[in-house]
Amino acid sequence: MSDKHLGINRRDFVKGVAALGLTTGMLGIRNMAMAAEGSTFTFGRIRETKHLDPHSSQLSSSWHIQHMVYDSLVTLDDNFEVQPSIATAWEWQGNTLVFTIRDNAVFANGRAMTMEDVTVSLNRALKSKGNPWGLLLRNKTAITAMDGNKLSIEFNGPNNVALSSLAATLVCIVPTVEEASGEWDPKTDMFMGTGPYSVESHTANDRWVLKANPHYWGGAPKTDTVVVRTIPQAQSLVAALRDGSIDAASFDGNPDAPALLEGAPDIEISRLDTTDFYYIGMNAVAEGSPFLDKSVRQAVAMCIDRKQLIEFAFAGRAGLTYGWTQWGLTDDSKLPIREPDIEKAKAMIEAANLPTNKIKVLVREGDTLSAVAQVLKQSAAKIGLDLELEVVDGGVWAKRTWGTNPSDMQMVVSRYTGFAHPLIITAHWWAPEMSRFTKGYVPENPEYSAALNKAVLESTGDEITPSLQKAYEILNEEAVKVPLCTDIDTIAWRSDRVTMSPSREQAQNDILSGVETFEMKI
Amino acid sequence: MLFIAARLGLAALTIAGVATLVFFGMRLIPGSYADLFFPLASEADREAISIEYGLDGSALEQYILWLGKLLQGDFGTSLVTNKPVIDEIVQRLPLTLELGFLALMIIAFIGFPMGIISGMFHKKWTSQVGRHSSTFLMSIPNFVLGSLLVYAFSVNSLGLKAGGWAPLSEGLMENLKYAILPAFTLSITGLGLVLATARSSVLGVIGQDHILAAVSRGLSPKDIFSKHIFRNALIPVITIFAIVAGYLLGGTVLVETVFSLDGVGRLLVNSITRRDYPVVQIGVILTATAFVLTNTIADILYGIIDPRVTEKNDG
Amino acid sequence: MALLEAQNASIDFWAGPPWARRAVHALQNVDLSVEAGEVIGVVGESGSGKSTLGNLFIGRLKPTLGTLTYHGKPLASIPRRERAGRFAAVLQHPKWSLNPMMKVGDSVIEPLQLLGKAGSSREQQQRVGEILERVSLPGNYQYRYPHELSGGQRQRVSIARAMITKPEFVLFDEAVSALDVSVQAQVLNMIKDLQRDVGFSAIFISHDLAATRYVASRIAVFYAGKMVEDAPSGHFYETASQPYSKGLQFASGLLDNPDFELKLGENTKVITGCSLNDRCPLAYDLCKRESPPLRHFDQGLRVACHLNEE
Amino acid sequence: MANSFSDSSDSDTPTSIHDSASTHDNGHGDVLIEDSGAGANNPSPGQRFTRLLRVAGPTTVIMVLILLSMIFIGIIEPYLAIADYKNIASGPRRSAPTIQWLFGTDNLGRSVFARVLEGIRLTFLLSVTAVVAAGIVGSFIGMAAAWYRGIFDTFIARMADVLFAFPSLIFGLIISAIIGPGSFAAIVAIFFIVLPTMVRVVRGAAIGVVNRDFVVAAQISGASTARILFKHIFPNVASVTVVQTAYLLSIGMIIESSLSFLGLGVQPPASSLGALLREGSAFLNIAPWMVLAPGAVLTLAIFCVNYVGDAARSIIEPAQPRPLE
Repeated sequence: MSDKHLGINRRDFVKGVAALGLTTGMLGIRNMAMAAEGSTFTFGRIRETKHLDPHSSQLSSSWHIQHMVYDSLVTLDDNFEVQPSIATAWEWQGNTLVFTIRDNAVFANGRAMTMEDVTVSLNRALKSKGNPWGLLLRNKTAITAMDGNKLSIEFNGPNNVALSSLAATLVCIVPTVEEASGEWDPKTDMFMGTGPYSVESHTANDRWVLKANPHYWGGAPKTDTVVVRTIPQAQSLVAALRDGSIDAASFDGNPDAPALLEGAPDIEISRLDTTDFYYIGMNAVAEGSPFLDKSVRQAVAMCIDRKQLIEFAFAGRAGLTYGWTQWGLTDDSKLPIREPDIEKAKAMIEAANLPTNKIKVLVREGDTLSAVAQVLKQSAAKIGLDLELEVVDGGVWAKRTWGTNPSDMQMVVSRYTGFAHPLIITAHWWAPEMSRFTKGYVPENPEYSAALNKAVLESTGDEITPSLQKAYEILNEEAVKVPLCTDIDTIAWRSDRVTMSPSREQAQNDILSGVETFEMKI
Repeated sequence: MLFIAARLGLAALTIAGVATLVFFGMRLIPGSYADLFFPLASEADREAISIEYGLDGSALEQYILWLGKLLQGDFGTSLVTNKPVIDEIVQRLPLTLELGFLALMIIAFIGFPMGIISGMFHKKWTSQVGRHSSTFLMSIPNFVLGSLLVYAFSVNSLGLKAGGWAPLSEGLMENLKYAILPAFTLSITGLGLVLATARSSVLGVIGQDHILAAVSRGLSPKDIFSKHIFRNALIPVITIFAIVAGYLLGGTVLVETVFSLDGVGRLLVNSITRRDYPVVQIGVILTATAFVLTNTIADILYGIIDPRVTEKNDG
Repeated sequence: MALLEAQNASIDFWAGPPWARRAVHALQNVDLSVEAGEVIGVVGESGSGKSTLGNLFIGRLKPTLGTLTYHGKPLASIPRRERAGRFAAVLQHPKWSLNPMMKVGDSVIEPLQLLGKAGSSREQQQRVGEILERVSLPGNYQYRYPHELSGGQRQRVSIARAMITKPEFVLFDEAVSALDVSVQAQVLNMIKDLQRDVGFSAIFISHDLAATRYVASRIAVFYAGKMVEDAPSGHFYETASQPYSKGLQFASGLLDNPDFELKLGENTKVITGCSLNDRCPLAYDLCKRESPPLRHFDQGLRVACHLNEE
Repeated sequence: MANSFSDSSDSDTPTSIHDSASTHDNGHGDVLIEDSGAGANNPSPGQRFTRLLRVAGPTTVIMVLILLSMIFIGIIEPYLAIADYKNIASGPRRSAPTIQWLFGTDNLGRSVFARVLEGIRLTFLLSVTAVVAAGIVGSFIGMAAAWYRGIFDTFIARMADVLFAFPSLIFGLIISAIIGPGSFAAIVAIFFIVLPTMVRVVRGAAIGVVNRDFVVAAQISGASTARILFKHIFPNVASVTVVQTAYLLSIGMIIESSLSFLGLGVQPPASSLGALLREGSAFLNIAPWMVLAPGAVLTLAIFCVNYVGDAARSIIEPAQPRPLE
């Protein structure tokens, strides 16, 4: 069944209703069972979900779908505050985190979720290959189900990222009984969880069709069917929005989305600030890399003209950041390397006496990344460095950057998917002894690790901020990975067809958060 | 008969060559499925994943294993979607086939008559227009034309859609709205080619003695056209047509990209970047088979039309 | 010792596509020797194996069975460099006898260059000029391109090229067939003169019996890869022994007895007995059963025909 | 991308000298042919040139001039003042065409006009390099296949079949993924895509030459294989090679731009015409000049190459039928 087809039906329906003179009465009335019956919300996006098993899905495009299907213990609101989900309440009892698990969660197949589902799922997630959450919860000692719908996670010390990290899909609750019996296979695309929707069908690169979970604990979703289509080009997304074959779209960081949408009638646009950010990495490990010399790294960090970058590569629509501090926990202005200083950087490069000024830059495929790399190339030229860009697909990029030790590159340009808590990604991804995959180009720095461990595992309350500030200052000064700016997304929807309120901030790429409350206007 | 068997044998050999080339080509690309999809996993974990997905062992071992399964009719499973490769391809085949078919129709019903007209009136301006426009049509890269159409029709759509798709099940008219522009884009090179071929073969026929003789015998222009010109022009065009048909099936990559269509071409491109080896392998083999078979059939037909070909081959 | 001698030489070709290979017996059990200074005319219809014989004697083809010796040694064992200059050929097509992209002079001097005996460019020009005049062409034709010459002129240039190294053996394969009758006579004359002066041996292949008669001292007749008659020129033209030879003569108008008109045969038919039995007007029972051997008679005459056995 | 029949069957004919010699056996009577076009008189270079112009016609001359000026501008482009406008932020973002910004500016504030000029150079550079390399290598292989025949020839024919049957853009994608994207990968991909056509055409032409009387005569005179190939065969297939190279150049340009359009050719900020089209296609609705300008120039360039190639073919080989591709 196609949404296109239904689109026509909807129009016909409007005509019929208008003829009966009932239009004014019908529109705007919420929860009209008749209206919701059979209604379909169609969403378009640029990227395709490639990862299927939620516990090893490391690509954010997968989360778009998984968020609608799977619930985690907790969730995050627009301000990254932890909110109840599968767990209705929680408290720290010493170093043990105790959750109260809701008793009305039901999988889409009608089976009620049990405590066993929760414990087995969490253990499964943490053991899953490539799931980095083991790192975040590294001082965890046991996950235990207790009487009266209580779940305890014991730690052998404080853990300041534990709670917010449990909001991720990577630690969601899956139907473990069905997995054991073979009824459900996490490696297929038939996603099923306790969330508002479950997957009905999927055509790779084309569309996901999701059906409402009638047993959803948050109340039956207002729209029966959600179709998520992959439309790889922004213009085609716009065209689809105009002709009504989709009701809403995410432009995935395309900075020109508002311009593309200009003049289209009945379209509402929402800017989503995200926790994703662009960065460059310099190889401070591989023999022969010019970036073994710290002053060269600092010179590169110093030459970056972020304002120009944001103006041109992002059409002015990106968040300025010098460190990893965009959440306001720490103070950006105290970082040692901030505003561009071309003269000083140039002098540092000259002093470094490099054998060649040519530097090979590995850029991950993508229009925006390519634009970012070109702006950087021009900045670096001002201090006498010649960046040679090499735009490669994700597989080559990952192999040469992360899959090889030492990394087979001198410099990389890429984007990190952001998570809710700054400590989750910046801090941990940064320490090679923890993140492991960056070992090939990031040297270990005991001073940093100490500051990080202090912030995550030893501090409480107000002590976190100074440790974190110190860690970020070290990062900034070391200049192995340099953040450029944070990304924004644009969500656009047909205001004449759907009522929706996308999250203001996009935590964990949950671009369809609240989808169960979206309502078709007919 | 022997000739046909021999041609089919050669076709099989060619396809086997393509299969080998694509298999090892894909393995030579840096970054495996595990690197791409489990980038944060440790080296040991990635190895475990490789074993899980049957990607361990040397390329040669994998090749032999794969070939064995292939010969038993096991086309494998997509690494990414975990569905049978054949399902993934069959799902997209209607779109690609329909585009190819429509493009061939456009070529047959526009290019061929235009070529004949251009050749018949070889002293008039129509012929020059035919000559130059065939060169021009062959000079437009189809993604340039496609982009142009996407631009033109997004502003003023005339009821046609530049991008997206409605399957035939939604009605022919609805389907054509979406299919016309990409099919036309796809046809452009073949259009020029057939126009040029038809034109030059008509020109060739017109100058020949038997046409002059027919004219002097007082044969009516209609008969001259249907008995001599049309038939003689058709033979080379059929040949070209087969080539174009083979090429179209594998040539939709760019058109599908420009019009955001989910066809076999895009599936292949996406599968390369996702290191979905089984899909790429089977997709390329199928495309090559389509190409080789159309050419082989044309070859055999040609052998039937022109017996000298078979004679030569039978020694 | 003969200059070149084929002993029981056969040549098979593999014809047809790989899956249906079959042997074509282009030459079967040929015994033929060429003495120094001797010109042998080889006649027969198309496909009789004449050109294959020529290629065998010039060393372009190796015998599948039997041997071809040059001064008693197998020709194939003699390296290319040692053969250079001792062999030459004048072939069929005036249009293709000379490299169209090379000036006439460069073509003519090439065999000498290959021997490393061409000398300075002035000497080269002089030699080419001389030899062109020897074949009745103006010396300055060496600066022209082949397309500026007529067919007869080109064949003369080919002859000049063949002669420039004073070879021991020259192959003429239909060398005059493509020329006008008047031009043919001039060229044949020239070949005869040159043969007398230079003293080379030659095989002169032609389907034109009149031309062959003019230059050859012995005639070998080929049919379907077999030699069916080998006779001194005089004997051949006066009293050829093979009905086939007579048929050829009738066909070229040298004989006016219609009794010897050859019937049309089927090329592809496999024939038992004498390979000529379906075409020979005189064939009888024995011819259909047995293939006649090549019998030796006086004056070096050799004939393969049951009619000559009594 | 091309026909795989007609001359691949040649390899199956008997490998005999005898056969091919006797098939021409219709030669008798008058062969006083003045066939090779150029007539008997020796014109001066000046006369030849004017005659060439007359044969070619005014349209061809115009096309040649357009082509030459494109190449010329492409070559001197880096030394022109306008090259500076390829810098990011040298103009406003996505400005429509004006007097100052002839083809408008792109999303990074660069002059599209300046980038198109560079694009002309790169597009020609890559496709000419690849096609000429394929012309040289293809000539070698084609001549060798025609000369040696047998297993070598069969092997070459089968390899060519495989390359033909492989979907060419997918082939390009895999090649460039293996050796890393960039100019070199694009050249290698174009090279292999056009090579089989080249090999077949040269082989076909060379087969007609290897048994020509002058080749046999040279062989008998003791010429080495190398000498025969280069002195006797190559000059006689050179015109085919040249015409085919000119023709494949347009194919090469299309492949180059297609690969760049898929993001695999030259690396940013270098701009081949296809790369510009790729970048521009994301802005089609809001900055159509980013697509229209390089698209029009690319089409014009390919048209000129095709047109001039056709003219060259009809001058060099008036009787040759048009190759199928």
